[in-house]
Amino acid sequence: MNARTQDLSAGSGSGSATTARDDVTVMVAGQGGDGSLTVIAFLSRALSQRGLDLFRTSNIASRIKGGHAAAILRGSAVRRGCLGDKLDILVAFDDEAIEKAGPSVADDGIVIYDVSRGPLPGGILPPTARVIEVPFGRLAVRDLRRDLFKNCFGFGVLSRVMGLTDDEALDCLKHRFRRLSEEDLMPNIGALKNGFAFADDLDMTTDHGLIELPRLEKEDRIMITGNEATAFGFLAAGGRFFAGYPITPATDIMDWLGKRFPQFGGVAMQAEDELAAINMVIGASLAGAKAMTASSGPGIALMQEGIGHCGSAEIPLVIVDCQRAGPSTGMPTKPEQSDIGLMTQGAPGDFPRVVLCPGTPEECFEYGVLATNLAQVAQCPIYIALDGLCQFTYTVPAFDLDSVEIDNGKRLSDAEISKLGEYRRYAITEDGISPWAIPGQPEGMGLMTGNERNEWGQVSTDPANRIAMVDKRARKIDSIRHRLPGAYEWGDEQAEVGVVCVGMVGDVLAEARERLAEQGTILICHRPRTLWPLLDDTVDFVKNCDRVYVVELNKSGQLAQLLKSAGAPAQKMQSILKYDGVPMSVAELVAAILEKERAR
Amino acid sequence: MNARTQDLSAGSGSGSATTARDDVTVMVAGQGGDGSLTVIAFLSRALSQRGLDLFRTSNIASRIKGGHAAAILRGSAVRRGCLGDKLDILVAFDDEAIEKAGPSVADDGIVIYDVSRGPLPGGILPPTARVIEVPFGRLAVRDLRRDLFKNCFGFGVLSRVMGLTDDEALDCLKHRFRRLSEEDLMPNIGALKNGFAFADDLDMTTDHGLIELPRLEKEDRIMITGNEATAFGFLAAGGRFFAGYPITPATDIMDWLGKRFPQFGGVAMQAEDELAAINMVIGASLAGAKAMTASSGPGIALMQEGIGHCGSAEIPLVIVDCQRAGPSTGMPTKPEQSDIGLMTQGAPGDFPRVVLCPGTPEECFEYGVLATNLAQVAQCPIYIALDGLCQFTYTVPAFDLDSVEIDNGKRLSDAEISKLGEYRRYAITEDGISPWAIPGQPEGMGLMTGNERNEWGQVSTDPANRIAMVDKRARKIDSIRHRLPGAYEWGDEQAEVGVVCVGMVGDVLAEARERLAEQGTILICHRPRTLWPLLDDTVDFVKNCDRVYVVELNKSGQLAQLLKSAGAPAQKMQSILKYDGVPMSVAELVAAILEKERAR
Amino acid sequence: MTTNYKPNQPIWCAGCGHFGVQGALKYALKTLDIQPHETMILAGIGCSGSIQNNLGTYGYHAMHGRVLPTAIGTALANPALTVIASGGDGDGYAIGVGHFVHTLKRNPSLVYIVMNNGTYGLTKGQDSPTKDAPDWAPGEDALDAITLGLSIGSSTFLARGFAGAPEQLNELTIKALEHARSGRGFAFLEVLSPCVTYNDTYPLWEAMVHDLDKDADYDASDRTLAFTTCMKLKDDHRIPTGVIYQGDHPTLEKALLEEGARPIAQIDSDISEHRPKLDAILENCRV
Amino acid sequence: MTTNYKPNQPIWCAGCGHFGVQGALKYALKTLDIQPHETMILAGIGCSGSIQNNLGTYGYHAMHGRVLPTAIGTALANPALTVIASGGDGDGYAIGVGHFVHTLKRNPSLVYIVMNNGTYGLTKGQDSPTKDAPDWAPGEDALDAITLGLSIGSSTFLARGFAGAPEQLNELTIKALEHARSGRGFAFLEVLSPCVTYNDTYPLWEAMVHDLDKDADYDASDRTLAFTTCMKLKDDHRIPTGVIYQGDHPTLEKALLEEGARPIAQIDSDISEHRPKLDAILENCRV
Ligand SMILES: Cc1ncc(C[n+]2csc(CCOP(=O)(O)OP(=O)(O)O)c2C)c(N)n1
Ligand SMILES: Cc1ncc(C[n+]2csc(CCOP(=O)(O)OP(=O)(O)O)c2C)c(N)n1
Ligand code: SF4
Ligand code: SF4
Ligand SMILES: [Mg+2]
Ligand SMILES: [Mg+2]
Repeated sequence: MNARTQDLSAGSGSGSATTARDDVTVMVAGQGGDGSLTVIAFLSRALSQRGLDLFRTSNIASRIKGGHAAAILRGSAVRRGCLGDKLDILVAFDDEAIEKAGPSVADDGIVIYDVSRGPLPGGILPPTARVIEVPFGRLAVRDLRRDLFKNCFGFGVLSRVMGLTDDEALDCLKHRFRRLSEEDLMPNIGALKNGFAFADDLDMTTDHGLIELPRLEKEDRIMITGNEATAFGFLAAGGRFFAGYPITPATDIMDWLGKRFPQFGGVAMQAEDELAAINMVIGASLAGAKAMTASSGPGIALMQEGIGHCGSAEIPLVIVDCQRAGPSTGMPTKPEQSDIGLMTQGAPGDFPRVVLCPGTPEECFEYGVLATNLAQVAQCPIYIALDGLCQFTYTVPAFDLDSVEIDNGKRLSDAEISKLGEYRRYAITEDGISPWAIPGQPEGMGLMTGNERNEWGQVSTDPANRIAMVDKRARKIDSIRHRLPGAYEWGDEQAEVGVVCVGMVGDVLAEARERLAEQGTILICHRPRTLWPLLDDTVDFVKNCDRVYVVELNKSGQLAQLLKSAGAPAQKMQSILKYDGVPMSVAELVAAILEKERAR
Repeated sequence: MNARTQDLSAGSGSGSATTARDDVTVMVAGQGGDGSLTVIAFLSRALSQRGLDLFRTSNIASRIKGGHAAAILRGSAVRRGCLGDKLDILVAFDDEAIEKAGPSVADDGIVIYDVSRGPLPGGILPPTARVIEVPFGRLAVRDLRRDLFKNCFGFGVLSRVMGLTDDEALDCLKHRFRRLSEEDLMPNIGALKNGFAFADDLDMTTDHGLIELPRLEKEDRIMITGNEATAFGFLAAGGRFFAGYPITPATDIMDWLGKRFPQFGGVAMQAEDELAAINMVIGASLAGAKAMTASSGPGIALMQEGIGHCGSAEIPLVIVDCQRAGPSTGMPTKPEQSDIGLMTQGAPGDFPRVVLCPGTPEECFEYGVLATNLAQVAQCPIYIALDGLCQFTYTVPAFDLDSVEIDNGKRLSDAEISKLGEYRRYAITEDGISPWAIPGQPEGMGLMTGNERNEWGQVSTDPANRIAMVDKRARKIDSIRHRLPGAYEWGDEQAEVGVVCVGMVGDVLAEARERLAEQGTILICHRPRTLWPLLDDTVDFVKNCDRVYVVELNKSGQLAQLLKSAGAPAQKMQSILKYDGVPMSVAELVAAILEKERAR
Repeated sequence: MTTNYKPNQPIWCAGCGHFGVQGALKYALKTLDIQPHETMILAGIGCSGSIQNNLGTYGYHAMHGRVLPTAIGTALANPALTVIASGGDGDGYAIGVGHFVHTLKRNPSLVYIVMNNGTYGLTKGQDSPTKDAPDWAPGEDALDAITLGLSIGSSTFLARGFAGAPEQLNELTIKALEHARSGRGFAFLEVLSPCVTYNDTYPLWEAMVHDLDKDADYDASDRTLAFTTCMKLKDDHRIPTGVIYQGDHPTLEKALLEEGARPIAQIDSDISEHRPKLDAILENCRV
Repeated sequence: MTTNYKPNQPIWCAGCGHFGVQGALKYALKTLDIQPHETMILAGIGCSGSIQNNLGTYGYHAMHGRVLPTAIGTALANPALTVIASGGDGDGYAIGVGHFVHTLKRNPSLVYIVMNNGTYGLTKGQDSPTKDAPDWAPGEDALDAITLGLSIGSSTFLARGFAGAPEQLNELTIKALEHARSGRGFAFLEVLSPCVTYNDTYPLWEAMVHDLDKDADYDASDRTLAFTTCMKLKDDHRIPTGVIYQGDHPTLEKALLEEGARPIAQIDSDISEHRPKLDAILENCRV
């Protein structure tokens, strides 16, 4: 075997002794076909079985096929919704992986490098990192006839490095390949075992890995992305119609529903464009189906006319905006939080709308349900604002399906209609919401339009009617205000310093707060979960703090602007902004807050 | 003659004595074909020749043809950009006109009613108004064989009522019909003279009208709408390409340019939709032509993707938004100021943009020029926000064409390019603006894209490059900030009470301020003329006042939100809102301010 | 007995062709005994886009150019409805033509009536795509929506009527409704519907129409013949009317909906039947 | 001597049909000796939408589906340029098909190359409008852009090539460029350009293509024959390639631009020549 371990028993202090870790970040990277994602999937199973909480993200380069692909997994005893600052372990299938990810390896990190394609590039890794060089590819071809098996081989080595038992490692393969035939499974297991043997030679036995992970109580958990959780919520709330048009990173939602709808009688349409998509959704919705669309920046822009129209014509609508780095086509695979202005202010005229903004998969699910209900209840557009969280994968407690309640609002039954005496589609009511019949219901005939209209739906420009109708529509928001999710707040109530953020930044802030607390900087944290209407709790929060940092992933401070426009005092707020397409790290946020605090 | 004058010598005090007026509001109303607009056009000429300033608006009902049409003209010694509170004179061609406009007639108003179609409806006009009943229609048919001539007949009576000389009246006809043959002109003049004769019988001779208008010095004036003035500015600044799609009230701009472009070599395209329109404009602009589009709510919504794209790809673009009552199709013929959020925040992502907001035709012209220049200079989208002013007609001092300066920004000549050594389309510069070659120029080849890109225009997601590019684009706004029009401010600098408004509300506020001052309520008024970026002078204005009323034509207080988001203290501001589609009147605004002041 | 909105009086100019379309639609709905509550009329924006207010059915005023995707959404949500999309030539052939192509391609069982007047009536008379040699580009040929329809392989019903030929129009409207209601697919009916105010083509079209239904040699099931005939008539400055093409092709709803299933428009508040399926999805997410 | 961007290396998967298109375009530009600085390549968004970066010309990356109106704007602003619009089938036939119809109708003198691979390559393999029996509605027929083009009376050049037949493709690209550059109008060239990753149709198409240029009986100036031939070949599961139709029709630029006038793209900073005209406009506004 021409493997070589470098610094294996040297390096930063503890030699080859096993380090106990309850928080580990692992990256596997290589070319598109190298199986990096599969290795990370194996590892996800293993760490999850150990009771660790997981957070996973992948990084697929813009090259269309092939090109560089990396997957990163963090496992931790405490739930974390972001990556660690540095890579504790890097499995690199080629030199490009070292070049790209090398600088992120921790000083005491471990690098498993496939030398099959060439030697380890020098000068990139921290000198104190431990490097294990293994010719995965070559060995897989030699022993198993296919380069393909190198992922199992690699996982064999990796599992030993991480102190997993052989049974644990085997279980991961079997779980992942549970739909494979015994015959197809065998060579994979062979490769894994070759990996074990290789590790044995390096003296990494099961009870002598380089890392020791805890075994924790395991609650009932699932692993899911923000997109999937949102789609799931919609489905659970009775969502049965979806129309969309492919766009990164929203397409997942169409795919997810497309696969699951048939057994529910639901319809997922791939439209010819976003204009068709939103109008198909409108057509289905006004006919009575619970309907949703999803898109990202350019597509959401194209949908603005339709969204405003729903606000006017009082048509239920759920729109998911999977925000990505703009403006325009921008950087389609990179997350950002820069459609806040668009969602809250886009489309001409004044109309009622809601923008929900989840920060965890549980909230995605919950707001998927809530948005579906609110759309029916308030008969207006309800946005769900997602960011990078739409593509991140998390372990979370299994969703509580028992908690799902369905609210059809003021939908009328046939019997109710026939008792009305008179049916007016846009009847002016105290709560602004008009009882509603759907086409097909006897005696429920009405007119729907985006023009200003009287109670019957007949076009009218009468000034008094106009005022009554605008006010009616505006009242809807007051009627549902009590159902809108308030902010999630945590930290020290006595703190002078407040921090506000939304979405995917929440989990970063959670960890940053802990670290800052250790260093003596005490924070109170506030994550609004309804962006429109912005609720009083957020304005009050700013008022009650001595100073507030508003952390967001965009250039212009759109969240801060929103807060100010709702009445939060401008002089108390300072922005911390990031807009390079890379999620904010805990270390960055800690540094940014400390810098601001020091500059006072 | 079966005419009858009612209360002609009775009424409010002064009997049939002539009242001197230096401010008069006249409405002419009837069915579509009745010629109301023509009568108002005659009158415009007459009053303008007297040196009065004019303001004109028309009210065309939603009925497609026929239906009710009214035109209103205000003539005043002091320039006024809005109507008087009440109608001093109403010329009504039918009972519908009385029903609709009757309640607006002043107590001492004069009503000229065509009884040909039926008797005067009772109980609508103020009892003290003077009514002159004339069977215009019947007499026109009897004497001149055509109902058509009733407008000239009516104008004959009207001119006597208003104390115009016969020569003045005749001049109006001749000016208006200057392209008619002598033969065609004759019956019109006949009708006019019949009108005079009819007035003679009522003892309304030239020097014995009911109203006496002043004769004032007349400066060099033109009569123009906001739309026309904007288009004119664009043309004067070298604008040569326009693409649009018909939509009320923006179509005028396409028409105006379509008629005048041919002699300038310019091209006005009617596109198949707004998406095509904005992209045609983009295509022309990136090729080097100065290009503009115009639309209203629904169309501006459809253009959002393109507008954001120009912000990203750094393409010059002028967009006129003729705001109308929304949301959605709303009330297409009614003005509103409710796209402020859309223009300042629409489209995904962060990008540099400017929103100019004129309040007079002079400013429309000036900003038409400025927007065309700024688009070239900053290579980004420049909005011109219009409201009802786009369709109002005003007399204003003739535009000063000598003052038009053309700025092509950093457009490179062939010679400059060949001296560069290296041409990078998106070269990072201190002011954020990259020197620019157009296709066709030798050695100027470059790549343009809405994706994030490096200096050469090659797609890049490199984080450092991203930051550099976002910052570069943002710097453009700082580079042109000094060229953005500050607010127009007037009133008493010592006043505690400030009032902020934009666009067409400005002239209403001007008059309201005068009236309030007479009553002892002293105001300082502030009309921002750049909405994005909102300039410091506006924030400072709010800070410096004790309290500020923000007056706007929408439901949600979009202007107030904008002020707050820029840092104006929320607690100082109160909104005065109107959103019924009817322009705010001076009396309404006076009452609203007084009410707020009393409620303190 | 619950009362509903009183159907509007048409707001069209006297003599507008759109009256003819409304008359035919009323006649056809009555003849086929289609109940107002089972009928959903969707219309675009334009003078034509007010027809949905006048017939006492369910009515919806779509965004300009978007009536077809909207109608598809409605038809899929509730296939029991008689879905009638309608609008002007500006609406359907300018801003909406992309959806027209894709709707022909999808072949959903609904009716689409375009009131073609060669102009944008509501916005006061700009030339539309069916205007020959329009102001804005005198070289342009008028768009022929029927030949366009013929070029799309999945189209199943393409017909043209004339507001000046009410009996034929009645018949064609009935045939279009029958085509869609019997689940054969997308029934497209263009009506030459002159705008007396901005583009009065009554005399012109009166002289140009050529009724293919009356031509015994004509076979409307032959797509190629249809195309050839349209081209020939065009060369002769004639406009073909009648059922120009009728054929069969799988429909959208057959591909997407389970036959006989409860329409998704009828929300089931009782979700218990779905619970096991939701549980299974959750199970699949467990790690 | 000023240097410019270094043309990009294509980012396509090995074997992607788009290489073929790029090769043909390069060949044709060279053969016709068209200078890079006189050439403007506009592309849509998709894998196809990166071709403009690779040839050293002026290049623009349009919004998804909007390359044609953009190209029209460019061509009118500067008719001296060789304007080449390009993009994928998703870009051109799904979101962009309305513009395609209207561009055929307007007949501007520019080239449009669609790389048809039956899929959305860049977004990872969803079915496109040219996919027969797509996932999302198995009943749907593939869109045939050439027959669609034939149905528009003002179309003047409709051709189809195949990335697997490079010589024919070279020829067709040259012909398309010549058509547009000689001011005959809109030259539409669809290229069958398989996506080896998501929809590898090389063998399928290899077997189906039928080169009409080689058919001596075929007359590409006969629109009706072209349509009939396309239909017949379709029935035989064949795909026609070659110049399928070429004819003459007034062009957009002829209608809108004065011949020989200075392109409006070349701003004249000296406005003095326009001053009298502006004064006259002002005069007309005086009351
Ligand atoms: C997005 C959008 N753009 C433009 C308009 C303005 N608009 C209203 S109706 C209409 C066209 C009407 O023409 P057509 O569809 O032919 O109907 P007709 O009035 O001739 O019956 C237009 C352009 C609009 N309502 N929405
Ligand atoms: C408005 C908008 N919607 C969706 C997208 C996402 N998108 C990018 S490329 C593409 C389709 C690519 O397919 P095609 O045009 O056939 O090109 P190919 O990749 O197959 O060459 C889509 C839908 C987008 N960029 N913009
Ligand atoms: S304007 Fe034309 S289309 Fe509109 S109602 Fe009148 S005649 Fe009909
Ligand atoms: S994904 Fe398909 S279309 Fe895109 S580059 Fe690869 S082979 Fe070509
Ligand atoms: Mg029309
Ligand atoms: Mg494709």
